[in-house]
Amino acid sequence: MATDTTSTSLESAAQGVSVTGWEAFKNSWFYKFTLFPLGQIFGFILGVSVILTVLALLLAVVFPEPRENINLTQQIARQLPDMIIGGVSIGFVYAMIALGYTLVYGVLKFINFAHSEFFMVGSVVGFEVMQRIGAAGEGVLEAWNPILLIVALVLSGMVISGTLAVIVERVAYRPLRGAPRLVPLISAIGVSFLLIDVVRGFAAITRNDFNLTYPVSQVSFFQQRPEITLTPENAPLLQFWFTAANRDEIDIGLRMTSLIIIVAAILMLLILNWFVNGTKQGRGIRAVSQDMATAGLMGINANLMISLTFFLGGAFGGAAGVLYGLNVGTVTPFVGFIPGLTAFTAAVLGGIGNMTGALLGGLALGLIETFLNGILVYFPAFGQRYTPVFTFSVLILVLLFRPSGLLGAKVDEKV
Amino acid sequence: MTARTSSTSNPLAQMLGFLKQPMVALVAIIAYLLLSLGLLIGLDRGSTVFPLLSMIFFPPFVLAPFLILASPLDGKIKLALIAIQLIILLPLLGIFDSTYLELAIQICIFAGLALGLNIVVGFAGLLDLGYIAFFAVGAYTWAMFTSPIDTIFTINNWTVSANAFYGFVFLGVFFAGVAGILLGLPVLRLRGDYLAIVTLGFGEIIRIVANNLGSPVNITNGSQGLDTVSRPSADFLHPFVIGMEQITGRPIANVEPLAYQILFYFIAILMIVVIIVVARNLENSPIGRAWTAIREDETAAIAMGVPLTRMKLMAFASGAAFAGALGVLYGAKQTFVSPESFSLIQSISILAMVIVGGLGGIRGVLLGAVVVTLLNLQVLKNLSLQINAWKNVDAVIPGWFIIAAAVVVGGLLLYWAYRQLRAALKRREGWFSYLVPAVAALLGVYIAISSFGAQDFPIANWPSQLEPARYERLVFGVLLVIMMIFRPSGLLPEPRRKMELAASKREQEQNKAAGAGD
Amino acid sequence: MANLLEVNDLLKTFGGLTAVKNVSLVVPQGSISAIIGPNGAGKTTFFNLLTGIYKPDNGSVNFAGRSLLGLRPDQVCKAGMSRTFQNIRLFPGMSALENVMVGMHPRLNINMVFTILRVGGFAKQEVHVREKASDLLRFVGLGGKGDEVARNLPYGDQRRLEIARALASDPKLILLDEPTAGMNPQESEAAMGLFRRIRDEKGVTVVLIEHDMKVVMGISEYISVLDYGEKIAAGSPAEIRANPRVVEAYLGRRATEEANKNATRA
Amino acid sequence: MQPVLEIQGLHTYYGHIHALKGIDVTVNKGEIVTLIGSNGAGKSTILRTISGIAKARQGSIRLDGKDITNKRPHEVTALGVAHVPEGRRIFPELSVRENLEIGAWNVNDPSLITQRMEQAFEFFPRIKERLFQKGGTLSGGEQQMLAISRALMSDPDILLLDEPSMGLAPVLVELIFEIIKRINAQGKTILLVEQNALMALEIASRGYVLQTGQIVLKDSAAALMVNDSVRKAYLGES
Repeated sequence: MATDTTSTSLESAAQGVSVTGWEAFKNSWFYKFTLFPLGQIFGFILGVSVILTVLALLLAVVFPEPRENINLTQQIARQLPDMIIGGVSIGFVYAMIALGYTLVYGVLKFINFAHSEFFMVGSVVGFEVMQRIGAAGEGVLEAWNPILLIVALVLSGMVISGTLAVIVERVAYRPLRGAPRLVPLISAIGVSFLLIDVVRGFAAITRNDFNLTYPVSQVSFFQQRPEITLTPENAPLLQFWFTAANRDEIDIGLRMTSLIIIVAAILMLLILNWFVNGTKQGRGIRAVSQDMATAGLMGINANLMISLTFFLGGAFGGAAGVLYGLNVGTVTPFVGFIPGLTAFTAAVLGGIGNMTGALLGGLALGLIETFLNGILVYFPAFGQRYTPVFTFSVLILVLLFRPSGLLGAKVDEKV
Repeated sequence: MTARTSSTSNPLAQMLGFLKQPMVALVAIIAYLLLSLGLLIGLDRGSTVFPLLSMIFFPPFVLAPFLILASPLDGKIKLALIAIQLIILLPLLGIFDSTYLELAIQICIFAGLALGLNIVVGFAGLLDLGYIAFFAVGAYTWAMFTSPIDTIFTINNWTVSANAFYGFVFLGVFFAGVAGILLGLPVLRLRGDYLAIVTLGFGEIIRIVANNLGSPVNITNGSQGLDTVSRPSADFLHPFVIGMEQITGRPIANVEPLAYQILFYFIAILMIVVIIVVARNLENSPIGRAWTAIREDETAAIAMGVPLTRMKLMAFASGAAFAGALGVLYGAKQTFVSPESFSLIQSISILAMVIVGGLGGIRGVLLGAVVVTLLNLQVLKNLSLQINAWKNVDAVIPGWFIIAAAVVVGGLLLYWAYRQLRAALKRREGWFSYLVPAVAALLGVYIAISSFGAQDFPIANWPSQLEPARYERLVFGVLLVIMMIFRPSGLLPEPRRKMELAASKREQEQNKAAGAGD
Repeated sequence: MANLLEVNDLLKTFGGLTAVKNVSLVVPQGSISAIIGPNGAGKTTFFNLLTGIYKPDNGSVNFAGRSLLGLRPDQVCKAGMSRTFQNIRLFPGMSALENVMVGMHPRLNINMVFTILRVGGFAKQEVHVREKASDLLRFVGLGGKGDEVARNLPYGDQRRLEIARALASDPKLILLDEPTAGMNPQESEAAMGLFRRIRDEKGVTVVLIEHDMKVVMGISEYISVLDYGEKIAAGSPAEIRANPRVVEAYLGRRATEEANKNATRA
Repeated sequence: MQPVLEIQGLHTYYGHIHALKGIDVTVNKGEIVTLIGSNGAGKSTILRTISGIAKARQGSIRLDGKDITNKRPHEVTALGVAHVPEGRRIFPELSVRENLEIGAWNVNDPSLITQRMEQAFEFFPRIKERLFQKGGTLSGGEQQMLAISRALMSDPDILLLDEPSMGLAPVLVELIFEIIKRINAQGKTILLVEQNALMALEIASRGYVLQTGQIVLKDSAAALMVNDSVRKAYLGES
């Protein structure tokens, strides 16, 4: 960090006191870019999980037996670990996509409707790369170091989606800069439609099919399912849980792909946070997002910063696509729409333009979704097919009561 | 452009000047109408290239009203000419080939939808991406009450007779209007892009709900949709159709469907006329001015005493009401209603019509509706048909033709891109936008030459996945992007919008300079 | 003179920042008053609170015998309080005439059926709207410029058009937010004349926010001074000039001297 | 005297509006030159064209003899022009320190950045007290101070000031002008656009009077101050 050397002298100069102890720790690189964001992530997960569990249990109080022989409290208690892990992993996917919306919105103040397609392209690229590696011969995929394989897939998804995002910005958005807000939004809708069909055409020519199934089954690493079994012996404090679930032990099964998403996403989020808040380029992005013209007067090449922002957003979308593809197995050129919409909802929920908000929104929506999926099964009148309706209602409710999202600053328009 | 304005010695300009004389114009238009009609009637329906020719000859005929409107004729004569074309010539053509009538009905329905969306987006500036939902409300209103499928309506005998159709048009207006208000109420506080995404979500919700209301109580029959929806009686038209058969001397195989088509065509035309009148009356009124004010500066508008919520709800409700009426018509015409027909792509295609024609202007929106509907329902479809027709006769594209076509098309594109690129480089901005088509052109030529080479290409090898009809998304996408970049005010811009966008071009220049585009 | 507007203990905070702090003031019917104070002192926020754009946290606003609290901006406008903006906010794409016509909205019959079917005096109303809008344009000195698009008007004309638009709703009180900002001394002089005519000919009470001391001292009968959201002084121009707290917080030594010089000369 | 900035025959358009109609302005080293004129006369446009926000159709702008016409804003800044825009334009969500660091975008030596910050604090001690606050929380006067400090961070050859007194209380205007004078006294060349013609002419050495995109008068500041038409039109005397 170039500016870190200046910081201590200035801070002490400004405050007239020597910086020691907690204050110094708070300003340290380790705290600002590792400990604090990690704490934030775990805090969000914990907070949202607790709130949702309480809501679910309240529902169980109202409908103790939604279907015959189904005790809702018991079911919730049994499914809880699965719901949380599943929710967190999909939540990270949403958060990563949401970051793309938020970054671009922060800089250009428009919703990049085509962003969901960068995610889609990422997922297709991940498939292509994995397929091609696997096509080299039987056992080739298995022979790769799984971590290296994941890194290779994610990186290829990031590079291609990021580059695509930069090209899209230059071709379809830059000429429209400063036009009325509807203009770039409509252009983005056009780009979105165009990308879907281009990828579909590509898949149709090369594979004559556009259901693209990741060859995950060829890699035994991805099939692993680490399990932890909680029993009254190893977890005596959780007795209430065993009672609620009416079980002697609880298995916490972890799908390897979920674990991959969680680890990869946390790493990438830390890097992004450091980049935006801790580097000169990141400061440039923030300056451009606040006042583009003035940033230019300060010597910042605003276009470069915008391209950089699009690259970051696209790359994160692409990475999310690859991870998502590994997790769900099959992707199509249409795969971007629902996660894209959900991630957009997440961005808005958290407060669009606010990176922490995107993270919170993504995790919250992921968890809400898995909780709904887990519980709505027992309500035949609704069922899981209404999950999108509910998640979307969440967005509308939030916007009604907090038009700028959970963490968005409440801004009264300057008149 | 320059040729027309700069020199009168230019032969083209001279001819245009000649055509400006009203009498000449009148004769020319009548000749044009008769010629384009004659070409269409005269087509050989058995020919291999019929889809292609039909695709080429039909648009000039349907677009004639816009030509008439642009002519230097007196207003009343214009109206009379358009009326003759729409009320006499087009049905006449329909008797020869009912697919044209079907197309015309579709165009009318979409034109009506586009006009309705234009009230919301064009007049009031509220981008609604879930507009098709109101169309669905209208269609389901009629379908649920008349389909014999075992829904809650049939079981409880809530069904109505086919002749309730005309009443249901108003009921559709009412229900869709109410739906518009219901949608409007929670989202009206949102601005611009937020509104767009939330309306999109609402549209999806309506579709998901319709898709799932098949159980536990069957209301919409879920994803299977409602079939055998009633149609209002067209019996009174049978004598007319039979009469036409005798006059034209063309045997008509099936009187009943044609009578229905004629009926629906006239209902659709009537609806369009009503919608145009209503839209115009709204535009030129305090309500229309309030909408413009809201669009241009919401805060100032409310401070000047314009009640935002009420005015926005009015926009939503009136836009939705149009869609409701058309939905009832659509349900009756198709006799089948399913959630499939009301997807996001439909909302986007209607938006594309409004944008392509020119946001805010009624004539422009109509033009946009005609162009986009033709593109979608005729051009793409006929290209697919044409490919299949060629497949059936084992046609082969000669290798030299592929190369020549690639070189010519690629070359033209390259030349255009080169010229734009040079100008853009001089301005030091926007060059990248032209680099991409240039590279694409080179790549296309390269692929064509390398993969087809001197070989002939049997059309039978054309992959069915690549049928043009499947790529409507691509077409809409390209259309929207190109329109936004090169002509954001549309083909027939409304004067005020033109100024607005021209001015924004200026701000754009400043902003771009600030961010310094390259 | 009766008080047209009475504001008591008006409070507004944004986050931790108190923008307007327990401000009370009265505006007598038929007066011209000014609110002055440094930038960020809460003057515009005060206007926004009066017109319903912001909701006050505490306090009361009584206008022409009724409370304005809780009313939306359009309802405030209908109640007879109209305004202009610090940064001109015309409807840029509409003609000057149309801008004024929009201003008449709260006094019109807005009815869907009436509009679509064009029945029951719709045409008559349109004619009336047009005539009255032209009259107002003439009143502010924009006669003959009705068809020009607002954004193409010169800066000074835009300011005057905003005033015409605000007058269109037949207000009892008009709030002018820095109406002479960016004008040269000659233009300011003319604007002062217009403000007087608004009061004298239209009978509209005027309240303005202004930085130009020449305008403030030259035209207003009452001046209130805001600083950091608080009212630190109120009174006649002479009283304000003599108030040491105002001089220190806002006017500065030199400006006061000049103002005194001008005052003695005039 | 050697000219730092030479503008010759400058024409600038906004869309179809001909905003500058052939402007010639020279600023010599160490001078304060002021541009006065009514709103819309094109004063700000001159500054905006110099720094590349507005594009010149015709004419040339030279900085220390190098042509900088129609370069992009960040390139112009890199060449030694610092523009304090109208309305201050502080980055509201960045801290005061980050604002200053952004001002030193093209400076890569951390010790140099510190050194320049200290210099700025000498002019504006208030800024130092606010170092870790967000820019948006500063008062109008403080923001103006920050805007000037930020511009000084690039150690420019010429400082373009656009309406530094705008919207400030009279008492603060005096302070800001005082400091502008001091900055100039330390050797910075300044081109000042000001609505408050009286104050501008008091600190400037020379002035140009603009009217609808043209220069109608140029002279030493002292001469302009006693010029009858200037007094009538811009100093508000009758």
